[in-house]
Amino acid sequence: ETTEPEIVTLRVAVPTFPNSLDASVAAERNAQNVSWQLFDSLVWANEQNVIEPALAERWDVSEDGREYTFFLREGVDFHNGEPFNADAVVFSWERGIQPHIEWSDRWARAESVERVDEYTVRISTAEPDPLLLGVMAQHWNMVPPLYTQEVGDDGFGAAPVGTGPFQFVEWVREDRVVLERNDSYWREGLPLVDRVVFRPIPESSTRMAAIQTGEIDIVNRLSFEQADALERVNDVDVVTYPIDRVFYIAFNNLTTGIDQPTMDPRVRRAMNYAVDRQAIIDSLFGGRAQLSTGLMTSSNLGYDPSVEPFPFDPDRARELLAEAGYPDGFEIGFAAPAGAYTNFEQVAEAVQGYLAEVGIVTDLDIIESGRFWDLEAEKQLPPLFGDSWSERSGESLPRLRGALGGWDASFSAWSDPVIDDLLDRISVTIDQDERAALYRELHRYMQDDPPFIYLYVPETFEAVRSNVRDYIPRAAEDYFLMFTSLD
Amino acid sequence: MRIDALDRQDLRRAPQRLARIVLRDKAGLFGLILFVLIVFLALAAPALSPHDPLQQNLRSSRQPPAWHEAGSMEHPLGTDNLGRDMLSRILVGTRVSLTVGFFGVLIASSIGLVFGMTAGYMGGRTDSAIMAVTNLVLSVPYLLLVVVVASVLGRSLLNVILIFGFTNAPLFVRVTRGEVLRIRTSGYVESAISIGASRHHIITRHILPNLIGPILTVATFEMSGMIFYEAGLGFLGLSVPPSIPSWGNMLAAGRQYIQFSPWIATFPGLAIVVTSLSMNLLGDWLRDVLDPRQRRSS
Amino acid sequence: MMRRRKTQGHTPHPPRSEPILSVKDLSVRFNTVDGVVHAVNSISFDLYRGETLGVVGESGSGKSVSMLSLLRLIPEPPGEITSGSAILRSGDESVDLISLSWKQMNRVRGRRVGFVFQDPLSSLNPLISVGKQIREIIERHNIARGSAAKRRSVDLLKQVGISDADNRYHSYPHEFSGGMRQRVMIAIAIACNPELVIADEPTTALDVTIQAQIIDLLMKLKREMGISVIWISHDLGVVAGIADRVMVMYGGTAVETGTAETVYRHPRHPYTVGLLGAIPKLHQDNKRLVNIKGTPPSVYSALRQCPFAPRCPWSFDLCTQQRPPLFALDGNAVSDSRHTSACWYDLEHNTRRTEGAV
Amino acid sequence: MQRYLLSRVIQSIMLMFGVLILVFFLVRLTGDPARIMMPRDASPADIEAFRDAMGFNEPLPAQFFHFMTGALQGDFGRSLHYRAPAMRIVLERMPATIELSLAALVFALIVAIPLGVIGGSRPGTTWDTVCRAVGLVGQTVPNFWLALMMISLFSVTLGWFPTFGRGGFGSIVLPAVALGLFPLGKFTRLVRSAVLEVRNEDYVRTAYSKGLLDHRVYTHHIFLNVSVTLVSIVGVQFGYLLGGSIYIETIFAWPGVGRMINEAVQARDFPLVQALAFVSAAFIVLLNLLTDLAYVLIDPRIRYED
Amino acid sequence: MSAGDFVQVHGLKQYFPVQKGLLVNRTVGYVKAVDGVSFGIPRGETLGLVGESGCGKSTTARSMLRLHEPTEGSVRIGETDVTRLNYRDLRSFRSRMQMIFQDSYSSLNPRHTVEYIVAEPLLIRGERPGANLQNRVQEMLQLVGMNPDHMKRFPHEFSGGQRQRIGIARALVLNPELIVCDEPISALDVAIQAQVVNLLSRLQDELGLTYLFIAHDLSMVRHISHRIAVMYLGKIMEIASYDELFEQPLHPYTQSLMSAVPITDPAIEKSRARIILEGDLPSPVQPPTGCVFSSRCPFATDLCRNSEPKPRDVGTGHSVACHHIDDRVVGPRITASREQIVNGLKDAAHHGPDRSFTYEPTQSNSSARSSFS
Ligand SMILES: Nc1ncnc2c1ncn2[C@@H]1O[C@H](COP(=O)(O)OP(=O)(O)OP(=O)(O)O)[C@@H](O)[C@H]1O
Ligand SMILES: Nc1ncnc2c1ncn2[C@@H]1O[C@H](COP(=O)(O)OP(=O)(O)OP(=O)(O)O)[C@@H](O)[C@H]1O
Ligand SMILES: [Mg+2]
Ligand SMILES: [Mg+2]
Repeated sequence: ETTEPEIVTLRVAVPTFPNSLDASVAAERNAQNVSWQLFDSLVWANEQNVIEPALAERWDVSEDGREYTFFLREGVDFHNGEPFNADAVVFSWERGIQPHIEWSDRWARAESVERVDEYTVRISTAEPDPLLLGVMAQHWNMVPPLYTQEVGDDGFGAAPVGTGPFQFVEWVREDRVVLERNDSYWREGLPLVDRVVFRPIPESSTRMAAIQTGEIDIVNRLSFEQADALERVNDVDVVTYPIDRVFYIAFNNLTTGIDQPTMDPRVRRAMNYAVDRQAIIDSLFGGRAQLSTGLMTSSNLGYDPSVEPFPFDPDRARELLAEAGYPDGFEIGFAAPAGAYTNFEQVAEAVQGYLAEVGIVTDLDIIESGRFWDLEAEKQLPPLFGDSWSERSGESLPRLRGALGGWDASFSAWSDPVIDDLLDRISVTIDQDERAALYRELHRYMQDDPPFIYLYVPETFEAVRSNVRDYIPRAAEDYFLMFTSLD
Repeated sequence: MRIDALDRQDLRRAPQRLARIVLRDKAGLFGLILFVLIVFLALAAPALSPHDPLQQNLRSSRQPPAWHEAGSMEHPLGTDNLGRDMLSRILVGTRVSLTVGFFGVLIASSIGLVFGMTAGYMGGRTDSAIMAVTNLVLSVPYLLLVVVVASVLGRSLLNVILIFGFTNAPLFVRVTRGEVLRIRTSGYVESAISIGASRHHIITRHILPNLIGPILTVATFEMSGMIFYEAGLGFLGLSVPPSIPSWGNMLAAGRQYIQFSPWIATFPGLAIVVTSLSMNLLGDWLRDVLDPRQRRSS
Repeated sequence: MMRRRKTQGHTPHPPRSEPILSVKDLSVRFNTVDGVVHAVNSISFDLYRGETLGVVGESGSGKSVSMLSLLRLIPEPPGEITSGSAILRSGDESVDLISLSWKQMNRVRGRRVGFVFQDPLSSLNPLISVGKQIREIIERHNIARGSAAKRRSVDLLKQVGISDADNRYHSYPHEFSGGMRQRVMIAIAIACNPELVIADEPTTALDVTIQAQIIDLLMKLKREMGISVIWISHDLGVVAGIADRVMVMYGGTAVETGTAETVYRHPRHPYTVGLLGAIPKLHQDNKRLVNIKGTPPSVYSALRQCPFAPRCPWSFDLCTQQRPPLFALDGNAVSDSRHTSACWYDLEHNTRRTEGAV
Repeated sequence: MQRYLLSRVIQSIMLMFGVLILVFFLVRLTGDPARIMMPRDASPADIEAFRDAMGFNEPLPAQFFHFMTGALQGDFGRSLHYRAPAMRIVLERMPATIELSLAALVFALIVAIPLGVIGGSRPGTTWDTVCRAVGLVGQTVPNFWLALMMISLFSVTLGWFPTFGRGGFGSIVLPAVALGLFPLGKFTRLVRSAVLEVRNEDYVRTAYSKGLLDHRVYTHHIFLNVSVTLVSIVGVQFGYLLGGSIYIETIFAWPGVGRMINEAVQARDFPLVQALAFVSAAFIVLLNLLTDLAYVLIDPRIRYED
Repeated sequence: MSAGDFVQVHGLKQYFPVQKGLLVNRTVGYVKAVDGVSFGIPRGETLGLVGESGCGKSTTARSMLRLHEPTEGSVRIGETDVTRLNYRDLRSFRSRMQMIFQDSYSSLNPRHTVEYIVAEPLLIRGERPGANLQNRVQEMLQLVGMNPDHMKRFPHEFSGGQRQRIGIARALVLNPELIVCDEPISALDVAIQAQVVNLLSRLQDELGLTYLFIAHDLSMVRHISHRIAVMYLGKIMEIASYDELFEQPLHPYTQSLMSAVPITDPAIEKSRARIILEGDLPSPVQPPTGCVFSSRCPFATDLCRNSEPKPRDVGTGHSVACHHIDDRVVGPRITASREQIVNGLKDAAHHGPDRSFTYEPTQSNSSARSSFS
């Protein structure tokens, strides 16, 4: 009975190389997935995006919605033995808002964080912020003040210490990150494996091969064809779910699109009718994506299921074009970023093909993504450009603001006073139902006067070895491995 | 061996000799035929293509080639992930590849010729300066250079041509300079000086014609290299825009299907291999035929 | 240094026992892309102990190929020995070089037959010190090993007249002048006390003053060591000075053989006559040189006629119909060896031959 | 000889200086890094602040001066993406790339030398045909395509080698083979043609005339001289290997600098690209220097004076 | 050299700098390839220039024709001082002085046809291509004994002797007065050498050409030259008319050269006296002090090693640069050796082939031929 228990190791492939293991500095989703295994925030969003207590056992919100009082869990220690308390929260926030921290704007949603007593903190915002708790859950990783100060930001990013289910063991840059079970984790009985090893594998074909050979237990970001093929492989299970990302072809009415036919809503509706999006989904994504009806995903607050997606109806498109005064179509510029999203160049090509069938000739320019976003921010892209937007906060407000905020938003090329007005109202309304109603109104408006050609909400494909249990990724492609076990 | 012994082998008429060299080197002949065929395919691509290479049909995407059970003669080499006809795309891709190779080499060799001749003929400080820059460019890893430049310029056919043209120029500078130095001290240039030839005459009548052989040989190899590297740029998403059916793009797009729809990556891969093979063989052969030094000892 | 070359000329020839090398009917060809090169067309000759055989002829006449092929030093392919035998005798044992296996041949080369080549720069490996190149052959044939081999190499360098041999042992060929390089080649050739040294135009690449040094050295060594020498040259003057017997080659055949005195004084083949006439004499005026018109024959066709016929003023029908055999010549006062000429025309008597071949 | 080497060292240092200048300007051409490094919804003011902080707002000469003074102390600034000193990141990953490149080089040489020697010594035979074919195939098959094929065959189907990563001998086999294929082709052709040439040299005939055995002629006379040619190209090929590692390291998830190159360029991580270019150029220059040294060692004819 | 000579070379020097340096090259010395050479050639005559390889023969030729810029000295051809011509005048003056090169392979551009090669000098002079030009080329080819039908062929399709003829035709097409022949026959076989030498003599007779004929083979030089200059390490050791030189070789170097030239007679070759020089030609960068030949001269004294002998005229245009030819101590030894060598050659003259054939079939022979067929 006293034999040494075998060390259970979970091996996870990540498609990019973490730049830092500090969740506040980790540049993108995959790096964050690695680092968040080490941390906790005050609150936690569960699989249904419901906010649950984490390092805070409970909290109160003031009447005006601008002040939160968190009551912290007692007896929690950081991995290095430092105690977790109000000072740690204040320290973490003060560090988080410094401009050199990648996600400082997320920390800065709070105007102040004050220690009330050892296990109580008060957090206030300038305006009522309906998204605050969600943001906290996703970005506020609690760090130990003494250790963090001692090793500095670089040192912390290289060897982080948190309160999370796993603790840091080693990071061989570009090769592996090794984490170990935190035996005194406050969530009783978790985590379920002894060790987690993250291996960066940038090439999806290689990730696919690695799961087949059993060198890896969990891989993500596969193409649907790869998922298809893996479904036929014993010992490998495919995991698929819609992600929180909307793809669209945007119009421009600020700069390059001025005086173009696309200023006319009928033309824009026509273009939505002209594209056989289901065919695109079927052929490029194996049918595994949802038609989008707006800039909201079905899991977002205020999503109106009664809004039907535009059907594929080229005749109707031609009619509308004729009505708008373009019976023979027109020519217009079109751009898409290169290599940024799965199959997106091909989607753009497909859209180009469909538009051509109703007479709209586009000059498709696939631009290297860095440059594409430069141009997008400078609003210098052609009047038609393809892009996507992901939002993890569970609501579509930031995405809507970002993509439709006119001159104020870096990646917007569209301005519509009706939309602006609705968005302004949503962003100060704390009451969920009221907000939902406003979202629905916006949703319908954007169907009549579409600022985009709506494309799809893709599913993502991941695969796990068959002996992996309870690997539950979320719509934002994030996951917590503390629940995951190996048979 | 003294000169006369060598001569006798050369006494036969040149055309026959040329024919013999062509026939002797079976591989070279094969390369030549292949190359002519490829050029023909490139020129005739629009006429030969059964379909519009850009015509997509998402409903019939990833059809296997005709000899497959599920394939049809409609698409002899199958279709790609957007249902475009592979055969037509490969054919048109030939054009793209040869365009990239041809104009890339044209630019590179023009630059190389101008600077290499200047360096070789002027000597002294001009030579040192040109060679310093050449060596500088050559000491940065080629692909790093290409990747940086490609991402600066963005994707377009012209840009790919320019990138290959400029990044390959140093090689031509070196070759040209070396040849000019050799030719400049050759007996026939001295002989030309002794009959009162002007510099201009020497350059146009003696140096340039004798440069053609080595440059052409290098050009053939470089052209094959460019076709090869275009595929590499395609892999990194830095080649011509995806709407242009280049082999690199096709190969890059097909790589995720390599296990289940292998033809999408295999055919462009084969096209690259066959084309660069033909050019390599041709290059070997040209080196034999065009290099008078080789001719003497062959 | 005022010197007289001694003993080479009028000393009596060594007793005519058996030749140490007899070549019979040797033919060599090269199968090239341009066609078959008939480089050597059934030549035969004998070489006696201690004798120097001079082989002369113009470029491409097959001098090198015939001698190199004896030890299979021509590239094969394209080269191919199509017929012939070459018996190398020493004491009682005799071997046919042509039928030796590659392995047996390797034991003959360097050990029993040494070589000196024309261009000493290209014939020495530029990357290996001259000492090592000498030592290599000594160790290969188990003459000596280790430091003994080195000592012997240094001695050899001294023997061929290289001063400061101890240090020069470590030099590389490019650090030597042409004459010194040729001395190194000679050291290699004699390193294993061979019976025979084949010198393929050893002085052609050298200046006259250096040529004189090298000839002097080789002949001295030959005398001291009792080596037989085959000396290939296109310079009739050089051969005149050193050869006991001479073989004149043209178009891959031996057109005339005999003692040096006979061949130079009583040439009986039109080619030899022309050749001697084409050389300006240092010791007498000859205002016009003999002009052998035309160019040497194509080597691509098999020999069915006299190779010299197209250029020969005496040629007649038979010359172009049938290859002349070697005719024995008589009536030469000086000759104590056979004088032969491969010509259908008897120059001496101004008559045509139809028979009388050897 | 010392004078010759000294002058080569000085030349190399000057070359590296030139590389620094080249690298600085080349990377400046790639556009504005501020935008791409900032969050998508960052305001223009934020971007401006970022530019200020990174020194991108200074006049170009000032930027250049800072760059050079830093670079000369090995400081290329902090990587924007990795948020760590760029030089440190590059140097950390360099050993993996060098390991892979060397393995590829060794693989290429181990196959190419015997093959080239056999092919070159028996022109026209089946061996020669094999040799020529290998030479051509090596130079025409895109290495990333081969890499993917090899993974699917040797790792997935046969399970002989790990699919990715660095660790143990097994893990380097596939990447080294894929990366080494191109130089393998080059070397094979080179060795073959060099052997073809050298075996007709007079000194080889001399070697045979001494009665030396074939293997000694080949090892001591032919190969020694072939190696002079080979040495000259090995250095050049190393530059290619660094480039080829962009693909191979990406596919095999090899933790070296190769796969970082593409990322760094796309992310416009200026300091990182500069450090990468500098380090790899330094490597190539160093290798060329070593090549020259090898020349001097092998070939006594090198004129040290000029 | 006399004032009436058509070609007058005076004090010609050609130094090539030897450079060294880490970054910037500095000149650390000079190759004194030609070091103060003077001679004259009367119109229509041939001066033979002999010497060992590397002694500066080609360099003399090149500097004379200003294919190198001479370091010092003057070269007069007719009335013109070639060293003072500017670039333009020099180019047009080149038609009067031509060169025939040693290596007929590399001196003819492999990419040009024979027609172009021969016509090129005319084209450069500004003549238009056309029938006239073609005729002239044909004429030239016939003059040098080549088949004009071969005009469209390339150099590599000819034998060495034929290529040398092409080179001669190219040199002659401009009607030059002086032709410098830099070892035009060294690479050829004896039979072919005779063809070319006969051709050159014929052309001299027909066209009144003046030759500077370079060779390292004394016997060939003797055959073609009126006067002979012997060169050693950049300097002229001895100049004399050909019979004078062969009767009275005064300079020890000339003597050794003569004794080293092989003679196609076994009786002479095997018995005659000779001087075998020790060692090699010294480096022209650091020539021996005093007399340049002193390091190899069997008669050298301290005087030779310390002071340089000036050329001295010993009458009838015979000039020698040697301290000792008529002094009392060494002089007799030199004379003795000279006599041995000259007599050794003369001895042989008695032998001669037993019968000299006119290298032509006899009358009876040609009739025999017809009867035979
Ligand atoms: N490797 C070879 N391949 C083809 N032909 C060859 C080869 N070696 C020699 N020959 C030919 O064989 C013939 C005889 O050549 P060989 O070298 O014996 O002449 P040689 O009398 O020695 O002339 P040289 O005076 O130039 O040395 C020539 O026609 C030559 O072209
Ligand atoms: N361009 C040059 N630069 C430096 N040195 C030179 C140059 N040309 C000739 N020399 C040197 O000048 C000396 C004389 O050379 P030159 O060619 O005149 O000799 P040569 O008598 O013609 O010899 P050969 O008989 O070999 O043709 C040699 O030592 C040579 O190395
Ligand atoms: Mg020979
Ligand atoms: Mg010369």
